[in-house]
Amino acid sequence: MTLQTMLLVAAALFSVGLYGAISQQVVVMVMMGLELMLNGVILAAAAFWWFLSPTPDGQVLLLVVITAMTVEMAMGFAVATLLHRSRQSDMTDMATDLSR
Amino acid sequence: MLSSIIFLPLVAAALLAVPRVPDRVARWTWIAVTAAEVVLVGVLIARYETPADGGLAFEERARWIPSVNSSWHVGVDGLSVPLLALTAVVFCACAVYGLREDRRPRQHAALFLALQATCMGLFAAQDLIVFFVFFDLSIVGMYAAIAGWGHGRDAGRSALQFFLYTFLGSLALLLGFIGLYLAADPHTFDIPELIAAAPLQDHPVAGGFVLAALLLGLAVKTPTIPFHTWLPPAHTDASAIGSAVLAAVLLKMGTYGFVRIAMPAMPDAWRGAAWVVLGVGIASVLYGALVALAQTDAKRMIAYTSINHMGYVVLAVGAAGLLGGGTAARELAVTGAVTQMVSHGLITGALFLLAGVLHDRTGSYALRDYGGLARSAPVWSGLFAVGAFASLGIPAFSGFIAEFQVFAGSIGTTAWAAIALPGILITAALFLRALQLLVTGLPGGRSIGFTDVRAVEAVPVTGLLLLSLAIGVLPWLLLDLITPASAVLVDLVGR
Amino acid sequence: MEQSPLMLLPELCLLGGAVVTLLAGSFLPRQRQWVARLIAVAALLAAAVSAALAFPSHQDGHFGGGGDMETVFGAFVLDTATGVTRLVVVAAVLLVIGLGVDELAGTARESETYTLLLLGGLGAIVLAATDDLLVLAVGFLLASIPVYALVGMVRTPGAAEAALKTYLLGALSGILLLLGATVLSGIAGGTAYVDLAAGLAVAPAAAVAVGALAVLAGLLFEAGGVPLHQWVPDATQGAGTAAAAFLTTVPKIGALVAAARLVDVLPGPLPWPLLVGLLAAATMTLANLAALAQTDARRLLGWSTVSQVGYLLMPVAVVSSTSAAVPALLVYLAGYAVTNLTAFAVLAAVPGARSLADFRGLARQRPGLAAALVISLLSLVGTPPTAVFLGKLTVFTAAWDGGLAWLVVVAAVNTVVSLFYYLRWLVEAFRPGEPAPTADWARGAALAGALGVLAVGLGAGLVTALVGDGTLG
Amino acid sequence: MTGLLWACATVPAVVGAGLCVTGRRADRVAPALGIVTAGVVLVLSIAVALGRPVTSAPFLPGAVFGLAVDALAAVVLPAVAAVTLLVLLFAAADIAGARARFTGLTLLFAAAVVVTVCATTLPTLLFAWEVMGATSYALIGFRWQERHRVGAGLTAFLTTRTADLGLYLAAGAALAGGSGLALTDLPELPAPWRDVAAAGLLVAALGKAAQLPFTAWLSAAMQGPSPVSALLHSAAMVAMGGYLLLRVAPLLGATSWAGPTAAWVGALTALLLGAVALAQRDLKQLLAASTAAQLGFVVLGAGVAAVAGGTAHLVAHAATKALLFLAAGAWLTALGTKQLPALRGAARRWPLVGVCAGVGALALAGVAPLSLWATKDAVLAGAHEESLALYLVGLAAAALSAGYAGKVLWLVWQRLPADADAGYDTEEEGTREVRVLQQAPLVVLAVGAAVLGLLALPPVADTLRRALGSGSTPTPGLVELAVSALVAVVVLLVVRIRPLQPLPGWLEGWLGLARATDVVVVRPVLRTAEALARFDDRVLARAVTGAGRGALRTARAAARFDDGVLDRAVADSATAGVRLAGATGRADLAGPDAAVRSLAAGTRWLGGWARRTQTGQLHQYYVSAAVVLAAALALLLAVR
Amino acid sequence: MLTGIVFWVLAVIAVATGVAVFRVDSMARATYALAASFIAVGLVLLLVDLEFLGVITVLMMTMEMAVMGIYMIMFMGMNPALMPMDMVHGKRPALAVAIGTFVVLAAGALLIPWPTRRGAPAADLVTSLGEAVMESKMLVMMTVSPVLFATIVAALVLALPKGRYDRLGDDLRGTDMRAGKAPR
Repeated sequence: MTLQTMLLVAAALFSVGLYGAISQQVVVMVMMGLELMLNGVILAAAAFWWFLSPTPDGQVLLLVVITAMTVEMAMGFAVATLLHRSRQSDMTDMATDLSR
Repeated sequence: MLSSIIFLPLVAAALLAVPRVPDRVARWTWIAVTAAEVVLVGVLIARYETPADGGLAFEERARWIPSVNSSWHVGVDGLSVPLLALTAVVFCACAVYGLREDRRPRQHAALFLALQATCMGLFAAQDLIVFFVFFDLSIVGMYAAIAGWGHGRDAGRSALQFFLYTFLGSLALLLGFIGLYLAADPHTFDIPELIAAAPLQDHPVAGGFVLAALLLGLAVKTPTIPFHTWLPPAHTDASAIGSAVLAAVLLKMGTYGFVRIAMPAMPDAWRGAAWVVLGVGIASVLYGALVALAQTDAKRMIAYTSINHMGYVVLAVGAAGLLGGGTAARELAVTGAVTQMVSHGLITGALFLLAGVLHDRTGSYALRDYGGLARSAPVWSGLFAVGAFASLGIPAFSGFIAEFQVFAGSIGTTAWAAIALPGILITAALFLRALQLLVTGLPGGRSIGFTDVRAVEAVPVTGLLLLSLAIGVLPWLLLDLITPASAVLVDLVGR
Repeated sequence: MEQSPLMLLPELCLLGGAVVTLLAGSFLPRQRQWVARLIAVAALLAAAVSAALAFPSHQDGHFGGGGDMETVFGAFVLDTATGVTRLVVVAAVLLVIGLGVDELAGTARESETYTLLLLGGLGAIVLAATDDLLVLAVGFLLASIPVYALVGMVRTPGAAEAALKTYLLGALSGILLLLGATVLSGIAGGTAYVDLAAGLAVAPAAAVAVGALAVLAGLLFEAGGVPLHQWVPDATQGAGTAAAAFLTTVPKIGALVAAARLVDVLPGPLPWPLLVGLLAAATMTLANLAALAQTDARRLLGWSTVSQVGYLLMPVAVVSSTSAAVPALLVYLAGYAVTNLTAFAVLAAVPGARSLADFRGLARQRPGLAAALVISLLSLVGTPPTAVFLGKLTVFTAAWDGGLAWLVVVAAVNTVVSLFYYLRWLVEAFRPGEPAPTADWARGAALAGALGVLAVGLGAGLVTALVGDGTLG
Repeated sequence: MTGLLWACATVPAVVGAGLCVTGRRADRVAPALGIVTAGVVLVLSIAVALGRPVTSAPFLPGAVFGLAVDALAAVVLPAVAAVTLLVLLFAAADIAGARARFTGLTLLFAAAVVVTVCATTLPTLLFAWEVMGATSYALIGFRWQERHRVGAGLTAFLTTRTADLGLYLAAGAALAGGSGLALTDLPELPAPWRDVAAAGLLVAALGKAAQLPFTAWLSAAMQGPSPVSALLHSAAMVAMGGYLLLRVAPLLGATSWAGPTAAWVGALTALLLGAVALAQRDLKQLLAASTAAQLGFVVLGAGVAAVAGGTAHLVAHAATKALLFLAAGAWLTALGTKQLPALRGAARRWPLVGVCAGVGALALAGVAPLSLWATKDAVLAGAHEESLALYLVGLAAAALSAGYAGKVLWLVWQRLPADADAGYDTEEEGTREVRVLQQAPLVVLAVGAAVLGLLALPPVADTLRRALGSGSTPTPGLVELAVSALVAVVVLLVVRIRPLQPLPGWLEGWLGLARATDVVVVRPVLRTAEALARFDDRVLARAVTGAGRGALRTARAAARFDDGVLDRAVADSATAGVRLAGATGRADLAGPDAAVRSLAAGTRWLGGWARRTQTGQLHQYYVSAAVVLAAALALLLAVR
Repeated sequence: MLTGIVFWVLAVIAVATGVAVFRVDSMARATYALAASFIAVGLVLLLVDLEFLGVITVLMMTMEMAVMGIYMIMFMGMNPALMPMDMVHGKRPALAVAIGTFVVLAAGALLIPWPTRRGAPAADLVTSLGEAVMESKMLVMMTVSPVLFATIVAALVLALPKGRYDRLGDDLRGTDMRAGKAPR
């Protein structure tokens, strides 16, 4: 277990999440992709903390990341609900009235 | 004194714009304010004494944006006083002519008063930002004048083209100003300080770019070829007053910028670019004249002659940057350039007002629609003939004084300037041709039943032409103002 | 380092105001929510007063101010930039409320709207004032979450879509920002900018590039710059007028100042000025072109906002190479805020108008409103003597001074392009047409805003003195 | 005395301008006012000719408005004033309508001539010079109802103005050389500038004097009323060309080439235009060609520095030619024609007119002892001194003048044919009467034409030469005088005995000069002007549009590229290429007419490209963000 | 050694389940897979002595996935077991971007010469975290509180179709609007 390997895994998680965020149509699935990306960020943050600078700052950062994840997901659910109610759809593709 | 001259029309414009005063009151207020401006400028000239060693008279300075060393700095010298006077006179003439404007007269008066304030401000500005503010505001005002009171089918489009083109020019100018500001140490937008410092004197590349930006901006406004294409449609579609103001005053902003900013503040770069300027001037003279010769529309023709006439100015200021000739010749060229600005303002203003009469009566500017106007409208014909001859540079009118000085000075500096000489000839040809088509022969086409000029039309035109005559016969009245300033300018360029 | 919470009095006013407004709103009948509005306005006024009192007496144009910079809790800088941001944000929120009264009064969620406006403003101030990556990340959330809600507030399908896009782009940007913060703090050994400045200089450049770019991307979302700008026109079009006015103004103030602070500490060998300059150029160009053919006034203003962000990124690009950059940024921000809000106030004053053609007859019917429109649009173009002209002047100067003369040329050309669509709107307003009903409060806000635009432009000396006297001279 | 000089210039100017402005309302008083003014001018001019004042007023920086009466001016000024007065007298009876305008313009013209004669600086000279041109335009086109007359004025004005450009050039050269703008300083100019100045003045003078190759305008100018021709094309305007050369003869002499050039141009003009005159069938055309030819002698005189002779010839010719033009005018008014065949025997209808015209013709022919005989020989003596060829050409030209003078003389004094009336009224309705007021000036002029030769004969000639400072110039010997008188008489008799065969058409058509000018100058200029105007409308004015279109093409390509990155790169760029070509083709096909539309379309397209990035598809936003950020990263790492 | 093996196992699990999120054919399974991925990462955190944060991660994510499941069933009326899962678009660009991102990030991870470790972890990590939160990084937590407040307000505003006036009447007196009794 080295910094490089941990970062590699984090990068993999991040990229998989990005793939999901881009390829998925359902809002909730896009959110899952985003969560997976954050997962990777958490792992990377842990790796940096442990291998580079094990200061309390790094721990607070992790805390912030987790908070952000929670908050963003809460908003995500709210927005998805709003979309569902107003457009009877949960697909990002269906909501393209506003363009150009 | 100067500030009140600048702000009087602005205040009057605001007073006319906000409350709903009756149209009659608005019209006469307009005339009264412009007349007051003429009086004020007259007093200014009467009290003007050529300041010692290139200084300014009636200088006023107030804090404005101290953090960028920009201040409300106004003042006049021999280069700006004639243009201030021209502005006052032309706007006064337009106010009288505007008595007949019946489309939203109140707003019309307010707009032109505001426009007058911007022109006055520009010619008095001694700070680049103040200069730029007025430069841009004049564009906005003129845009409104063309779009709102133009009479062409495409007035909106012409106005937009005018706005876009000149706005692009103004931005180029702004870039140049910023360049000057940054180059000066300490940074400043103050024109006299910049002139004293002459920044970029030792930076040929940077100086070249900054001057290029200035030249572009001023060339669009002047306009010189190939940046002139906004001018003909703007004139064709503007009202008579709009055209008169545009040609008589607004075009001068470009050439005034040369002598006020570009030449004295960047002498080194100016000398480097002098050949280019000279070439553009020659090309404008010949090109403008030739294209004007081919026009079939009276107003477009006059518009193109503006390109030709402003080309003389460009030619002269270009020649002033060539150190080859003697100082006397270059001074004469610069004096001629400033004289030409005034002269062109008076004469072309009159011609555009006269062209406005054509449109007012019949709605057509086409030369071939007329003929024999000398019979149906003898006064109009006489005025137009005088205007045409004045414009083609016949002696006893200001145009001759200007052109003689421009050519004698320029050729005295470089023989290449003689290439532009045929410009005089072609201008003569085109004006005589127009005269022949419009005035002579038997009345036909739209000439039949053509009502001759009314007093409100004849008085301003006559006034402008009489001033041109006065300058033509007693040129020293004007030249005594200009000559010391042009000597200073040539001195500065020669640094 | 001081720890006195009193130093954060303006922020506390906003937070407290938000809480009290919400609480009050919960107990107020629908038609008496104006009490909540009054509370919010009182909180804003209190914040304004305290911000003005706390305005730093010594002028420091450049971030860092030579080491004597005042910070609270080690992460909240009390310098001129913060002071100006506070004032501008508070004033902007006040104007938003003013222009939104007609639209919001008596709606079901009026008091919540005020709460969210206050919170969003607070977020913008935190973003702008902080010099710590962690606070930056949290501030990002605080600035963006109210925006999602404000966009979706009107519950139309369009609003829902706009909220969705705003949210999804915001979430991605938040993740990027967190990723960047992780990388930067990891390699620099701390999250405070002082640590970054020290640590990044010796850190591997590639890591610095990835980290800083990610943080910057997050801020670009908040500001509405390429490549994360797409939500701005959608949200502007879909949201209510007051919300649109808010989201095109307030978050940008915070994000751009934050971006400037960040770019200021990024180490030298990487071409940050070039990159930010390119992004600025791309932002303004894309937005101006996209705005050309818009017929919907809101969407047009949305794109216009993006283009203005392009200009605003210019001083950010040169923040570390010239002391003129920060004052320029602040001047532009102040001018832009009042101008943009004035334009939105005109929109709000003609509630029925959506397309540009709907503004026909405005000049005839409401000359004052038309004048406000003229002033605001000409100001957006950058015509003197208006507020944005002053901004453009200083920004162009700063960018040139910082070595990005090409960017100045690009910006100038863009300004000309922008003239097309602004003028199109103006022309419509001056054509004869059917009179449309207008709203009184918004009209008042528009007139006040127009006066503000002129005041900022003409009172340039005062404004520039506020943002840093002498730093440009 | 200086006041008188100023008055001499300003009185006619003010009165003339006043009459012009007042217009028809002053028609009644105009002739009398004009005559009085001209009389005043004559008195004043004699006074200043005696007093020789020198004066100046501030004008331009570095150049005053200088007037002075020197010996040369003292001779020419009264002559011009006198002719003006006589012409106005004649016109009072001759000109029917718009008398105020006519009188006013004439007085203005006279004022300009006075200033020209007295000018001491280049700006002053040019000032008056151009006013002469302008008033001549107005006078030639006096009957503006007929467009061809105005057109003739235009031709005259433009041709002379073309030559006038030389004065601008000379002024520039004077400044460049640093001598100042005074005429007397010009010979001191340093080398290249002295030549430029000389060339400029030479061209200007040749243009006004209707010398080759500028002669054609004089033919056109015959469209003007006869009094105008009498004044402008004999005594004043055309003569001023010769006068200028006489005045700047020192400058011509200071260069190695200018004098000979002037001399040869003068001699050749005298010769060729003499032949042209001989070929004319129109009396006024004949007189016009003769004018150019006679001015050729003046120019020749100036070229060979025979200033005294030139001056004398100038003055004598003024009287003679004014006389003939007025006579032609009297017949034209009375008979309605100026065609020579129709004028057969005209002299017999009004004997006084006939006698006067006869004196004029004989003088023109160079018959001794009439004026032109002696003055011409004074010039030819100078030419002989210069070169024999020049002299012989001059002598041949003199023979030709005797030829055409004889042609007129014999024709008008033939018996009145029975069907004379058939030839009348070709130009206008004749009045069939010649008034006293028309005849009186003829008598005065005839006397002048007879006796002014004294100026070139001792003892007056010596005085004149001394006064003009050219005392050393050769005087004609008795042989020369006799030879020329003999040639004149012989030619007169030859013409009497063997009337001329019709001469080649190119001679009658003034050497085809007008056509040549038209083909070589006017049409190309007009073509160029039209081409440039088209260029301006179609190319320059649309450059903005074009730039927009170009940008849009780039943008479209960029847009395609953008899509291509997202999806099928290759296929789409191929499509893009095809569409690009199509768009280009369409744009070109649409051509200039569609330019305005294409500006709008170009704007739309550009905007369309930008908006195409705004697909509304969130995943594409994500992708584009990722792509841009990757590019940014690459940039950061690459440009270090 | 043991740590290494555990790490690798967890890493493979985390990534594999992460991939599975988008490969499984129902949304419910995707949820489980995501939760598994998070748990694996949370366990990795334990490996680097971050017990507190690791546990928090595991707990939070488990809860969140539960919320997500409930959300899908209750609010959106989906049957998680039966939901078909082929809602993708533009797979290829997505794949390209994802692979590109991975290559860039992985290359960075492997090739960048990371600096050496500075300092050592505090003896009591939780205490040091608490001290940091309450002292040097106090502003972070101070800001988090308005964030949470804003989130609550914002989420409720968006998610609830009816405000209090819809439920309680315009004067908030609880008048039942549907009963037709208009408030006075």
